[in-house]
Amino acid sequence: MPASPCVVPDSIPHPYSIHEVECRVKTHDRVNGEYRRLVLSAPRSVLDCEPGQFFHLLCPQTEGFQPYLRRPMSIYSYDRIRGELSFLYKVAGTGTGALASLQPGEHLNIVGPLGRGFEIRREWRRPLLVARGVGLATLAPLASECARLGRPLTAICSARSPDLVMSTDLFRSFGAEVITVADAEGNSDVGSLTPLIEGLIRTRGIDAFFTCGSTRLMRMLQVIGSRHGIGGQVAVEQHMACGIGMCQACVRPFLRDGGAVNLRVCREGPVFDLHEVL
Amino acid sequence: MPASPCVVPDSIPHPYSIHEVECRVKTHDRVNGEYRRLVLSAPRSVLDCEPGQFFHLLCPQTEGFQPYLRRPMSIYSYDRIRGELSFLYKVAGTGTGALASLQPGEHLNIVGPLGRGFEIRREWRRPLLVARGVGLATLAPLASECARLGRPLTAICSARSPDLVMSTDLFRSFGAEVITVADAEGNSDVGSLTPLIEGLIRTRGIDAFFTCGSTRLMRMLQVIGSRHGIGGQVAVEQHMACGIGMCQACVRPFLRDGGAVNLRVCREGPVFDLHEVL
Amino acid sequence: MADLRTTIGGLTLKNPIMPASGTFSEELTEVFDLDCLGALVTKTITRGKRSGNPVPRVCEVNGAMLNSIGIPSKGVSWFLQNTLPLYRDYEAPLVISISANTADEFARFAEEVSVPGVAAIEVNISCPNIEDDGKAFAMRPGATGDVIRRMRSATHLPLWAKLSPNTGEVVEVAQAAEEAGADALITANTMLAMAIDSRTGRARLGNIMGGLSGPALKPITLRMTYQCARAVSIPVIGCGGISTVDDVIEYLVAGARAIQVGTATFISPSTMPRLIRELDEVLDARGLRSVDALIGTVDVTDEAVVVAECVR
Amino acid sequence: MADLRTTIGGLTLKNPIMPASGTFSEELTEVFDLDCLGALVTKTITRGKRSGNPVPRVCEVNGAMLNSIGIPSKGVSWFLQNTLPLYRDYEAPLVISISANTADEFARFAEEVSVPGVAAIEVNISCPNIEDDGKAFAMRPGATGDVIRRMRSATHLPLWAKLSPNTGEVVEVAQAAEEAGADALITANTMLAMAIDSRTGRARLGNIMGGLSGPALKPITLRMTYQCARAVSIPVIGCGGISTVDDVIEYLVAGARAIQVGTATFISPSTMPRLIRELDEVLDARGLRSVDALIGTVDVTDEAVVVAECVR
Ligand SMILES: Cc1cc2nc3c(=O)[nH]c(=O)nc-3n(C[C@H](O)[C@H](O)[C@H](O)COP(=O)(O)OP(=O)(O)OC[C@H]3O[C@@H](n4cnc5c(N)ncnc54)[C@H](O)[C@@H]3O)c2cc1C
Ligand SMILES: Cc1cc2nc3c(=O)[nH]c(=O)nc-3n(C[C@H](O)[C@H](O)[C@H](O)COP(=O)(O)OP(=O)(O)OC[C@H]3O[C@@H](n4cnc5c(N)ncnc54)[C@H](O)[C@@H]3O)c2cc1C
Ligand SMILES: Cc1cc2nc3c(=O)[nH]c(=O)nc-3n(C[C@H](O)[C@H](O)[C@H](O)COP(=O)(O)O)c2cc1C
Ligand SMILES: Cc1cc2nc3c(=O)[nH]c(=O)nc-3n(C[C@H](O)[C@H](O)[C@H](O)COP(=O)(O)O)c2cc1C
Ligand code: FES
Ligand code: FES
Repeated sequence: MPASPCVVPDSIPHPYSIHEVECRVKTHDRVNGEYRRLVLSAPRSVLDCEPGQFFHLLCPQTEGFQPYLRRPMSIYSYDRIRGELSFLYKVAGTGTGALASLQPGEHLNIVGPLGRGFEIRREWRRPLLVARGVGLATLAPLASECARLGRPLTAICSARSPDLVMSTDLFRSFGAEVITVADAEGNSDVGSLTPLIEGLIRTRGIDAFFTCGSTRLMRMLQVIGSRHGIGGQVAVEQHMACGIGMCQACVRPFLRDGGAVNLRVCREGPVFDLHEVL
Repeated sequence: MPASPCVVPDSIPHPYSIHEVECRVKTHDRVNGEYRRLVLSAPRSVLDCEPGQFFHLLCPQTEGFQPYLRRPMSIYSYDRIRGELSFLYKVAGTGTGALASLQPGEHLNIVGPLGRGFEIRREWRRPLLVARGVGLATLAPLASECARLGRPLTAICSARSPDLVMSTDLFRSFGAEVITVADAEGNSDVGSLTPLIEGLIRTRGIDAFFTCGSTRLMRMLQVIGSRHGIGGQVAVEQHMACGIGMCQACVRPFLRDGGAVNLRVCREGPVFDLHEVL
Repeated sequence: MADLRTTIGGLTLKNPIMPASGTFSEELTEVFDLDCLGALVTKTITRGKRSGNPVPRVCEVNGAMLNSIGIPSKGVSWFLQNTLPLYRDYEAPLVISISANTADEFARFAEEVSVPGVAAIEVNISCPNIEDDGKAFAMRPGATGDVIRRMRSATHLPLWAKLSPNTGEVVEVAQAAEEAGADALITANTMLAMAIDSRTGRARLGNIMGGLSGPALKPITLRMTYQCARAVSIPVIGCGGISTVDDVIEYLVAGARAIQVGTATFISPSTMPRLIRELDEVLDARGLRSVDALIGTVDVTDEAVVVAECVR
Repeated sequence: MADLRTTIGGLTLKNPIMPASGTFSEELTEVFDLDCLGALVTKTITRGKRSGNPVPRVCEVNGAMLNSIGIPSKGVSWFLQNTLPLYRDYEAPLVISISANTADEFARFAEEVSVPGVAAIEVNISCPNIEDDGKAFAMRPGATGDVIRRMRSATHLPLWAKLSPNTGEVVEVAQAAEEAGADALITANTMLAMAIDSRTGRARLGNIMGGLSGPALKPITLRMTYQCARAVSIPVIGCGGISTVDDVIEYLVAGARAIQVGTATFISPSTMPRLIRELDEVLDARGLRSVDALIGTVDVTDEAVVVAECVR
């Protein structure tokens, strides 16, 4: 009797879609005072990703930080040809604090790809991306996908101060028209953004919203969307344990079929229909 | 009201005899396949040691080993002038496994000096040291002290094989006559050692035994000592938690005033009268 | 290759490794072939629909976690229609964990889930007994015996009673379950605990208190496993903080005939297949031919120096 | 500098930090000036002589320890003659922890130690009650109330009852102690646990089972502190796994009026003075003028997204 027929070494391709792999750190840089970009060398098996999906990271144990649970992190970029996977993250607490200590050449254990990513529906021809803070990380691969699908793209990037607005060059490289706003400049509040976006709907014919990183902006887009009959998608966050749908830790209430249902952010999300988020 | 009048920074000399200090690792070398020598740069406050005393080491947390309790370790040498403290240890398990990863320049937190060391009584003029394995570490500073007090010294060093017999040069440098025995050579058992030692009593006038590292050798010396009216001392080991006398973890039974009493190895020991160990 | 089989009541498992309730679901099929497991154990279900507790439902503490998921459930008919068929093609026996508010409801529920495809019923008695002031059934031998007895006459499926570390009467509860006809015991569920964010002063779970699981729980549930394995003659299944093959061995040595892996699967979803492989390797390395050779072999003789009888 | 004073029953402590019984003795005078502490608490003593348990008496588990020291004791007269005088010159109040086998013996013992120099009696009711099948007093409200009531009429000293995490009736035991006249509660003693050496199959304590202490215990005893602080009006003293100032704050926020430091002193003998200094610093940094401003402030309101009431 073979003792454990199921144990397929990860080096051999197997038919399972979620993988636990050790990845070597290629580069790990500060993007600005708060954010870091982590580039991993990743096997082909985990690079069948979609924009909006995430990985669950086993942050290292350090002298100062001993995280126990994994930490969810959106895919910032994935490149099958170069065998690269990257994350853009903000140092927030124990887990990301430990993550920040990783040096090139060291290894990181990741599980993924996980969750349901963005869907660019056929009828959505002129998408508007509205990102705040770390939401930029989540929307970056979507911008790349829009470029690939030949959708002219407009992106509003918001942050506390102009120097914290990231990745605008990356967005421009995907052909996006980029508008940056910042709290410090007084143009990032709902009162300023609403007329700006309604202007874009008129001038650019925006017909879909994609957003991540701010509940306030999501609510604003829900209001504008209802007014103009525009749909879209949003990537949301929730505390997680398993990340793959087993534990029910990460539920939030959503509007489905006229009623409120609890859905798992890690499984039914993290991307949801803009108008179903309660 | 000053909030915490008692908190004397360790840089300021204070009247307490047990100190918790961070020491820098000067050197850390393999002595042979099993043993390592760790030399620390230590402040003057912890260098008022006696041979036979020990320190309680907070072994580091590593990827593979996460020790929680401290580990007791005999002083192998202390040098007030050079500000040095050293340990000779065998890699046994979690704690010593973690200890072995310490690199020069890194720090180790130690508490001590602890316990009651050896006493070289006035009437003990021709001591014999009998050490096995790591017991050599404990007896080394005693050899140095014998040299300082002008006691001609004989030392029997025992190990599994001749290449594991350590520190014989060190003992010789203290003027000791060194006899090495090894299991592999068939001359380290009680049957061979007893006549050897009784010979030394006759020829050298041995009048005191000091031993550490083997219960079997201790029992042998108790027997020989009783026969010839020779006293001595032994350093014993026991599992410890606090190391300073508070928790009662480290007790063993000893013969005192005609009855068995439990004494704390960390406080009343680790050095005890040869004939009182039960 | 050693014989990893173990027998729990009437059921022979091909190895002693299975998931703990609430830490496993069909989604794990996307990580490895579930058929390598000794058994499959579902999240606890209730007969009616329930929504579970407010978020945050999990938080981490010193090398362990707390959860207050509660028992969100889509109800029994949804389960029978939608979940059960998912497991039809696996040969690993399926164990259904169920919970109810009264002994009667437990019995009726047991009857309802006694359908083809279900190999055993795990009885989650850590839920409040509404007929006993909301005290969990598992807190008291009387309430536990009562539930198991009523279920026993309602189903012929093996009944596995899952004990709680929150009671002061572990052994009495275990014996009551055995006497009432349980076929196996699981030691144990989570321990009631709490965490506060020292910076904000907020309780870190939406439900304030929750269950401790993971490595910190192990010394407690290992002790319960030892206590129960000595006190009853039905098999005991160890559960609590298992993540390494050494943990598995310790539970087997303490007397467990099988073990459940919970939180460790969250940290590494491939924990269970790894443990099966490593257990096989350890048995081989020790020259043991079967798992049975380890079970209950804990050495408690006292070779150590005994302290002096009298202190002076 | 904030006001660190706290009041436990009739006793005002200059700060809320004190040692836990069994993890402190006069030897600590060689590490720092004991007078910086809020109080001094002795190892539990019994009236007669006792030798304690076989070795090994301690072992470590995942970031925590187990002990089965037992209660070696040199007896009451030795204590009064030899130990008590050692503390005469300290201004920090001395709390004597005592244990006995029957409620009567507890009462007689309390009377005997009600002498000048003793500021309060800590009642270690985690010991077996020989009149109740060896179940520890702290397991049951009845036995706990009984002990405290008899002691209450035997001494005028404040009585601090030390609760056990091993009972399923924490709140009931706490209320029984209060009703019987206890002046404060300590939450809590160690949790019964076990460790096995997976290599040798040997129990790692000479006594097989022992008490879990250290960081792994904290979520459990913090929960007990919260439960008890809400259920009684006498002060609660938190104890279990405290080693950082965040731990201290969490216990205060949960409702403790003081805290005890146990195992952490073994890991770093200067833990207590460090915690006193750091607590002062944290209060200052937060602009709080006293420890009182933190006590019982835990925020359990639910701002979080509440899950949908119904699952479909
Ligand atoms: C699907 C998803 C994608 C994400 N993508 C990114 C990203 O690309 N870049 C980025 O910087 N951040 C992202 N986040 C947020 C990121 O997971 C948290 O910042 C991180 O978990 C914080 O961990 P910590 O230990 O540093 O902080 P702590 O505050 O110490 O965390 C304590 C606990 O709370 C959890 N937690 C805290 N904040 C969050 C949060 N916002 N969401 C979920 N759990 C949280 C942690 O996972 C941990 O278990 C994402 C979150 C989710 C759910
Ligand atoms: C006073 C004293 C002086 C010592 N001096 C030396 C020395 O100079 N060189 C040296 O190599 N060793 C010495 N030892 C033994 C050394 O303390 C142990 O080898 C070490 O604690 C093993 O820890 P570990 O985690 O590597 O092993 P593990 O087996 O993983 O230890 C598990 C637990 O058991 C305890 N333990 C295991 N063996 C012993 C032991 N022999 N004595 C006490 N506790 C033990 C450990 O401290 C730990 O708490 C001394 C012991 C004592 C009591
Ligand atoms: C998120 C989570 C959900 C759980 N849900 C259940 C449950 O529904 N029913 C049950 O009997 N036990 C449940 N448990 C307890 C586990 O089955 C297990 O008894 C416990 O976690 C201890 O094992 P571990 O330390 O390996 O996780 C749950 C545990 C966790 C962590
Ligand atoms: C070695 C040791 C001995 C103990 N002895 C006693 C005792 O005699 N009486 C008592 O009430 N508690 C005793 N305890 C329990 C502690 O007082 C404390 O309640 C427990 O250790 C939890 O706190 P901690 O996690 O800070 O150690 C002892 C604990 C340890 C570790
Ligand atoms: S994190 Fe476990 S179900 Fe989503
Ligand atoms: S180790 Fe604590 S008394 Fe010796």
